[in-house]
Amino acid sequence: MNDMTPLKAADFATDQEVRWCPGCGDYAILKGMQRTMAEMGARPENTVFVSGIGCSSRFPYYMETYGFHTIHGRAPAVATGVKLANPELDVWIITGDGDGLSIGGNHMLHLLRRNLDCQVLLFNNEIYGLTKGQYSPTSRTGTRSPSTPYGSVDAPAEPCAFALGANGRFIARCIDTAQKQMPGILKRAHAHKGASFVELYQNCIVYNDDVFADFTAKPVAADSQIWLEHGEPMLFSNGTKGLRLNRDDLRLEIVDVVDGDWQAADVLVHDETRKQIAHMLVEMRHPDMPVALGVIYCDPAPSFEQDMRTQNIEAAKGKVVDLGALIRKGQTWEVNQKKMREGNAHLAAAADENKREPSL
Amino acid sequence: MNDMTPLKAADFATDQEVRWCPGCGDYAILKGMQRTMAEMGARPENTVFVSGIGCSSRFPYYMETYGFHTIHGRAPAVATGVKLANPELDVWIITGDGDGLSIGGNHMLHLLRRNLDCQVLLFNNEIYGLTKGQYSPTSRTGTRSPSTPYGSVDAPAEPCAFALGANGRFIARCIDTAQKQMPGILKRAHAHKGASFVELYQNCIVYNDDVFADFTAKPVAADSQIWLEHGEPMLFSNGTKGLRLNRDDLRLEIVDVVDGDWQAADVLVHDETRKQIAHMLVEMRHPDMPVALGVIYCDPAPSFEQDMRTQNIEAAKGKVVDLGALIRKGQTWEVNQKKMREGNAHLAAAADENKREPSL
Amino acid sequence: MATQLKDQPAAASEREAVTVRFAGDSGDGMQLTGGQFTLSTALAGSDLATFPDFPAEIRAPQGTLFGVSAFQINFGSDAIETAGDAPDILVAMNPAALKSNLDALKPGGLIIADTGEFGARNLKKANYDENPLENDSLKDYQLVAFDISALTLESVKEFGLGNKEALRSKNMWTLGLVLWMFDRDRQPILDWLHSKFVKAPELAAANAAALNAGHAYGETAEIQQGLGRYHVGAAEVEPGLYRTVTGGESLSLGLVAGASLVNLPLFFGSYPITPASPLLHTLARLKEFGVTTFQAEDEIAAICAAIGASYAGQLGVTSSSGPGIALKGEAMGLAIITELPLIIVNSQRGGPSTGLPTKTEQSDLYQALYGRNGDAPMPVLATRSPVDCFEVAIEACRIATQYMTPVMILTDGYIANAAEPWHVPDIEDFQPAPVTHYEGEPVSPYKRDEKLARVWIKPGTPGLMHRIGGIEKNFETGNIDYAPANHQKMTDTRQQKVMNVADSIPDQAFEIGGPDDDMVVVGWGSTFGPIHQAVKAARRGGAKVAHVHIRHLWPMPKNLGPLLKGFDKILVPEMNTGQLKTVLRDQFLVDAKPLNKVSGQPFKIAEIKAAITEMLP
Amino acid sequence: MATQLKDQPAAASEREAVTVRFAGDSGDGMQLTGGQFTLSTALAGSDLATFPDFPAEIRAPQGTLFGVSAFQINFGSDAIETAGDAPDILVAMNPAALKSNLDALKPGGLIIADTGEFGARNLKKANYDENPLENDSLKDYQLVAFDISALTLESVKEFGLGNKEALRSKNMWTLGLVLWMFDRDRQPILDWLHSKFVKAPELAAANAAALNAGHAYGETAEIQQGLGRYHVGAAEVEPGLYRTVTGGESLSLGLVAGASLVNLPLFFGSYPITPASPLLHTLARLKEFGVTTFQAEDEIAAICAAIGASYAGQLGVTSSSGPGIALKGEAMGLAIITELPLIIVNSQRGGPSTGLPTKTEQSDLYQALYGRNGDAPMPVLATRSPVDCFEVAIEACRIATQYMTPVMILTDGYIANAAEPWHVPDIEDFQPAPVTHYEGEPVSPYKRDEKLARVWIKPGTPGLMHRIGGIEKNFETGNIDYAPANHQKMTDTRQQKVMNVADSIPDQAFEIGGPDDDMVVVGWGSTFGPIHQAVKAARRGGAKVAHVHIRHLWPMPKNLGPLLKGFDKILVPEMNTGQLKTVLRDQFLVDAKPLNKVSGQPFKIAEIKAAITEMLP
Ligand SMILES: Cc1ncc(C[n+]2csc(CCOP(=O)(O)OP(=O)(O)O)c2C)c(N)n1
Ligand SMILES: Cc1ncc(C[n+]2csc(CCOP(=O)(O)OP(=O)(O)O)c2C)c(N)n1
Ligand code: SF4
Ligand code: SF4
Ligand SMILES: [Mg+2]
Ligand SMILES: [Mg+2]
Repeated sequence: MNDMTPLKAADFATDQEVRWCPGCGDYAILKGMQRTMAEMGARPENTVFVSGIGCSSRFPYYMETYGFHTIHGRAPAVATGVKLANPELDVWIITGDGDGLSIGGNHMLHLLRRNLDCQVLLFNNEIYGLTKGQYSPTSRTGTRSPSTPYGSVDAPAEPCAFALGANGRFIARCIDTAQKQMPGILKRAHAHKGASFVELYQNCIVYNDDVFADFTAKPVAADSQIWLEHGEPMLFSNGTKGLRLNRDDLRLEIVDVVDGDWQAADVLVHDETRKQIAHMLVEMRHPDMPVALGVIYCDPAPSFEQDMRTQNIEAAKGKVVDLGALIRKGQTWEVNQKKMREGNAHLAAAADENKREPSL
Repeated sequence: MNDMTPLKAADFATDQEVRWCPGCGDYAILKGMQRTMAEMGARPENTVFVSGIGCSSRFPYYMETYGFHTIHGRAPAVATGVKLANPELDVWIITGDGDGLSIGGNHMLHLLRRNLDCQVLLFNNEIYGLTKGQYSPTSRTGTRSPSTPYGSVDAPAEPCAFALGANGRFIARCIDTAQKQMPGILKRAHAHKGASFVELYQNCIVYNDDVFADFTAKPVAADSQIWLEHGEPMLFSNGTKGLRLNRDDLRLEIVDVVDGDWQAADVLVHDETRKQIAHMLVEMRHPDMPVALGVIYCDPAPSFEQDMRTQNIEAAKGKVVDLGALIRKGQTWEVNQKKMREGNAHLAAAADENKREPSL
Repeated sequence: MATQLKDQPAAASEREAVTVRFAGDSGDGMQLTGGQFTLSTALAGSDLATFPDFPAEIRAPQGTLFGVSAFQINFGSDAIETAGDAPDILVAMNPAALKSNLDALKPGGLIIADTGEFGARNLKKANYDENPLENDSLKDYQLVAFDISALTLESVKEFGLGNKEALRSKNMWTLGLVLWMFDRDRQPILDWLHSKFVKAPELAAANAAALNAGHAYGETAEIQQGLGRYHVGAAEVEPGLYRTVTGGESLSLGLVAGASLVNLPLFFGSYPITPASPLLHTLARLKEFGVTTFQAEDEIAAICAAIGASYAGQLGVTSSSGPGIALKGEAMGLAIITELPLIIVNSQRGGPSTGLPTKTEQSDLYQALYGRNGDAPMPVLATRSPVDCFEVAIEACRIATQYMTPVMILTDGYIANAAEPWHVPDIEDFQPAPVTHYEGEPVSPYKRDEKLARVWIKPGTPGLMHRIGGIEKNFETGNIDYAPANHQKMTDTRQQKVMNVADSIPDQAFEIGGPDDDMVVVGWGSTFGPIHQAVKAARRGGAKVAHVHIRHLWPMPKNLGPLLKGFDKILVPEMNTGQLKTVLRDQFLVDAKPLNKVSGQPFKIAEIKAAITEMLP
Repeated sequence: MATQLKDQPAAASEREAVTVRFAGDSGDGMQLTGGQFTLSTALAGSDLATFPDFPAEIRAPQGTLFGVSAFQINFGSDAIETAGDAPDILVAMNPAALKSNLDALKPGGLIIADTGEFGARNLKKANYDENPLENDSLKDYQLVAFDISALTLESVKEFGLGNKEALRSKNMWTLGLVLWMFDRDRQPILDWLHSKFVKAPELAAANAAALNAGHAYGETAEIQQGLGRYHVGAAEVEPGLYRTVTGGESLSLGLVAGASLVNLPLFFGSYPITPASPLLHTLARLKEFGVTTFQAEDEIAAICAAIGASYAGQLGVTSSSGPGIALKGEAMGLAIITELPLIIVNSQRGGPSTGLPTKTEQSDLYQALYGRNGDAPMPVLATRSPVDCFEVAIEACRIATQYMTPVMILTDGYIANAAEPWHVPDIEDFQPAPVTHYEGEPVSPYKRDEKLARVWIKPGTPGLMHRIGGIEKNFETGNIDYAPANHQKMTDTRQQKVMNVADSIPDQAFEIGGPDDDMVVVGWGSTFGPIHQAVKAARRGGAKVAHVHIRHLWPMPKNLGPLLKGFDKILVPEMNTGQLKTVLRDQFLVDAKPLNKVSGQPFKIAEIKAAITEMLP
């Protein structure tokens, strides 16, 4: 592969037949990702896709990069090892609502908290696709599925609210079919140093078809989606509506925008660094409110692997790397001739570095 | 045991020697709990303490109730089974910052999301006590411990922020030594139908002594703790300071209160049902702000086991419980005489209830 | 059985047994077709066994090799115990189905193919350079190829369905044809169609029309050479009520029955995984039987919730497949040391790791017996067939509650999905063993009965408050105790308690043959069918070989050791690299020889027979 | 060795070996006292072995029975391989220490007790109705009791410490006395005190004063009957540099050395658990050796991160104890099927479940060999002693990288915490086996070398992008493949690859004895010492018994089968219910007899010797 030739989207496709159901939303995300890779000028050899198990987690097989299809829920943990071992790699985590938030919720929490520099793409189809349609932790209450024939009773998890609570510092949302916006969001996620969490609403045509149609279907899209841009007013419905901050109730509310005069309507300008706004945005519920999409929150902080690496280097500074000397450390003595140990020994300085008992 | 005699705190103590280090904060919490039990008139036989593993998780052995000391991180899962099997039981979960937020973070997330009616007490000593002092997910960045001799680099998790992100509907905080407030908070947690999450700052005198002293020590307590009461103004420093909501910045800020006239200082009245306020309260960081204590958030919703039970009852309604009939269901036929099956059979109605293939 | 079928089809002929394989695209509805043909076969009185074989993908792209879904049925007038070594008839709905199933077809076997699907695109997807229906490549088989697609479209024309929808009835058309070949009554299938499509009567009608058209095609059309009619006689069976049942259904019903016999509500905590999910799905619909199903956040939570439910007095059950069972190991230890009843069902699949989720294997026996930290003994039972699941589940409920112990049930993907006729038992024939939770005077929670089972005191009982947990407990008081002698005593007690289960189980019987034979074939689980048939066949050939099939894998029946020691030649066929073999050699110091197959496919009778012949020339 | 000590102390006497047990409250600093006495013993040239035995509680309430912490040392002029069956001398710092350790003391042994701690409160905490120092109850022992507390306070008076702080020096006072008894040089301890308390010189001085006072007490005070002086000679040893090392230290150093020999950075992912944590703690301080340590959120994350690091080209290591290893089973399968190098260290503890966290046991062998779903073979190595850990770790690094496979190391809590003298090796004596990540022309990621190890291509390498994962892969291409024949081939290949490791390991040797003996005792792990001593003793008594100790538990050395088959009598002592026994019987069909001890305590030499005598009367 010639480093000089810019790669096209197709160069990021593998020779493997794609094994999703025809019409699955995963195809669109794959396309969006391949395009993004090309547009970013990503280097395939430096890119690693790590996934768990689920329909979505088949993703790495279709990306002509390095890829690791691991086990259910554990992609964040494997990715942590990959990135700590080689911080130069671009690590993308592909997961589903079951993989990432059911069995894998804990690793997700700690990945976000630690702020490992990587991108997490959570394909949320509100269902377990691969195991044939059981409800998932993001399924709406009342979801009928093979495991909940009378409807689920538990309240769903909200992935972005969870990510914020876990101290995630980059939170974004997108829709499988939003090919226009997707590359921009993925590039932002990639550019963000630290853990970037992107929730992708993905249609499972077989087990949960059109579950997002109430806000993704063409006719309703404009009125029910708000695409956020840092520094831009929060407008939707083709600019005829906006969100205003109700400072007493501490919530966002819909206002009409007449003739594009959003200032007059007191429409809020999106500041992606404000966590309180982010809380409000992710908690907005359709149909009362539009669904917040785009980069909802971005407030960078030092990343885990960088701080680890820095500490490792600092700790090593000035120390002699001598294996022979290392094993000779501690309390040593010399036996000079066969048969009898020499009583006169010397005590090494670092005597009890490792003694663990707290009290003398 | 005579049901009529009111039980005293001492009646909730077992005959087991308490095995915590002398001076450990766990003693105070145990005392507070035994007092609370007595004050609430709790019935020992209907009370179950379920814990994971850790110093704190030894708690059940010291409560003269039912108790289950399970395995590391899994108390919420075990408790879910207990409560689903018998919703009449009062279930208390005892966990630590390692048990509940490190290995057990996922179960905690789902317990809170599902809203199982139980009380979760997270003993946060910001350290792994039982395994001799390694840093924990709540340890502050820079914590030196046997596993982080050069200081931890990762950002800590904030238990209450996590619980809010997980859709927890009752969030409270207390301090081991706050014996005055503790019974009240525990009673509120108990009264709340649904999952109640209580973070208890607990001093580990051996491995993390005084890590909370900056806001718990007597001399600084009044100025650095704010005890919240629903419907009451947010006052601290013996009423000379309060919190005002800065509606532009969307944050709480400290104001002086002169002569108790908090209205004049625009001090906010605590409304525990407001999630946005709860976000701000749990995100307040000492020493810039006081530490929020008491019931921070309480906004009840139907509880998991009740909804499950209701559904189970509804689903059973009108159905005949006949095991013989059940196994005869499906596609049956009769063989009338030995040796040869009868070709003339009948088809039961519920033929292919369980057929799984989506398309014909 | 199928392998005895010597003469190849010519005209309508009497057969002792026939194996048919329906193969098509995942979207072609082959499992459903197979299921209905199974029903029809059962109704006709033949004995039968089936083998559904479907891809891991939900809906692989149409026409691809990995998207092929197949359903095999073996039926006959003698007892049938396997789905047949090699099909006599292969129905191939597209090129990919032909390609991936041809190898299995018996030499000279019959192929029924839908030419309508053998277009260039589909041929390419199946990696065919030429149309195999049109060159010589199938000359060793009998080929009957015609445009089933077109015939189907024609037959449902009047219902005005879209092309795509109309083509969905292809499978019913084909089923109609096959029903004609075996002279079957269409009415039950027609009834079923109407009940299935009760909300879409036009679909019911279209499918019925397709079915009838396929049947009529056989009856009236100019039949090509080779498409004859067969008659397979009814099997000798006990009188009574019969139904077809899959292992998944049978195990679910067994758990419900078992819980009812011990008089406890059933708590089922599970996390979906192939091929274990059917249990969750079936039980979720049986709430009126006191069943609570809980889809947990992961396998660990699922088993822990089941343990919690058992602690609270219900019968906790959890279920998964290999990778999920691996996650439950730590919690099993907790159930062992706290001595709580619990049932763990492992529907095994191909491993290691994610492995081959939809393929069958018996490679989790090691894990079941040995896969925990510490000395952690646990009874292990295996199911041998779909029908057998029912009894095994009841037995597990009994052992778990009588001995206060977790019990593992090993089944597998093959058993879970395969169907066979079930002589529905009379529930009254099973011995109830109702549990009573202790409610008497205060006692130690570790007080034991003569079997060494501890008392079961459930929270909520006044005056009996106590604490249990995963740390070693004092033998007398149940308080934490690390003392050396106590740990030894508790370890021995836990061990002995599990061994005591052997007092309550039947002696190991011979399935065929007896102690005087020269050789014994020992199996467990779903290899029952092929072993049984292979041993029968070998005996017909004069070999003195017996068959022993173990249900109680731990503890083993008390007579098993002496029984096996009576044989010089012991063959242990397993769909793993030799796991039961390890146990037999360890326990009884017998020279058990492994016969291993780890391909994700059941044994063929011929494979086992060959191994018998080799050992017993 | 200790058991030969026949004559009881009277005056200063020559001893071949002596066992001393220091026992006191957790707060009394017994582990430290033992550690310093160990150092002093090593410096005096004796061979030695130690057994730290501490409670599960961090700091149990003072004076309680479960709060007793003990440290036993056995030292002598002959080779010492166990911490001694029964102490000759028991130092009891309080009633609880006396109560819980008296049983172990040799009949007629010496008790040194601090009367200052035998007040009513402490007696009650230890469940003594009367003061045992004052009634007849110790008449079968020699008792030397005086007020060590008071004497200590007196000795440190001048430093103006608080009472509580002053009493902390009791252990140094006692150590001083014991040093006197064995005629030891105090200087090394004094040096150590000064380096330890470099920031609190007054504490250093106080402790030094107490040490000297204890010594002087022996030297000058009116010694009660029985408190004599002993001389234990120096042991015969190879010349060279020595140090004391615990298993935890030795294993850490071995991992660092092993990674360096294969020329890879070491990635250590772990989650704290007793008794495995010392590895994490030690390695966390060795960053300059290219070590990255990662404290994960749980055991699953720890192994998965290690797998990720291996995938990225480093040497991934993870470590835990039984319950944590149970959680890693699923991920081990992933490492097996993706054929990545990985080392899993299990520091075993008492089980099942949480069990006895601070007690030792060998009960995770089943789990190591068999505890995974699917056919999932993995090399398993065992360490036999603290010193042995170093070599075993190096060997694990070699196997993991040469064969592209996870490797499990079994050690235990006893080995992890015990110390012994280590003849520090020359690192140059170890053969480097540097790894080269593949960087050539594009190849299948499953391309194998003659050993069957696949290529290791690390992300970041241009032109070699590929995908791996937990689903079965095609033998040639590495793409997903569910085909039956391929699965069989891959299963066989994984199996064969692991068996090939046996080509690279030494033949099994005899520790003592040889093929002509009448009986062999086969062990693994930390039972080495007692087995070795018991066999030696039995041989001295004329028994023709050999000792074989297995490091390579899987695959086993190729000659092991033939070797064992040469014996009619095979005894397998294990601190479990008979796990290696299962493997030997299965693999070699030999009548291996188990000798089991599951009390959380190491075997006594006498126990094994008795079993030998029974089998070889
Ligand atoms: C340990 C383990 N448990 C369970 C499974 C079965 N399983 C595979 S994927 C999946 C859930 C898939 O849901 P999701 O993550 O939402 O992905 P989707 O298929 O919807 O893209 C489950 C339960 C497994 N493979 N491994
Ligand atoms: C599966 C498993 N992993 C690890 C451990 C070891 N372990 C016991 S308690 C604990 C952490 C304790 O920390 P925390 O929950 O904060 O409780 P604390 O002791 O501080 O009260 C750990 C890591 C274990 N017992 N089981
Ligand atoms: S089951 Fe759903 S998510 Fe999975 S591939 Fe099919 S459409 Fe996509
Ligand atoms: S180690 Fe810390 S948390 Fe544990 S008992 Fe001691 S003081 Fe309490
Ligand atoms: Mg999903
Ligand atoms: Mg803690």
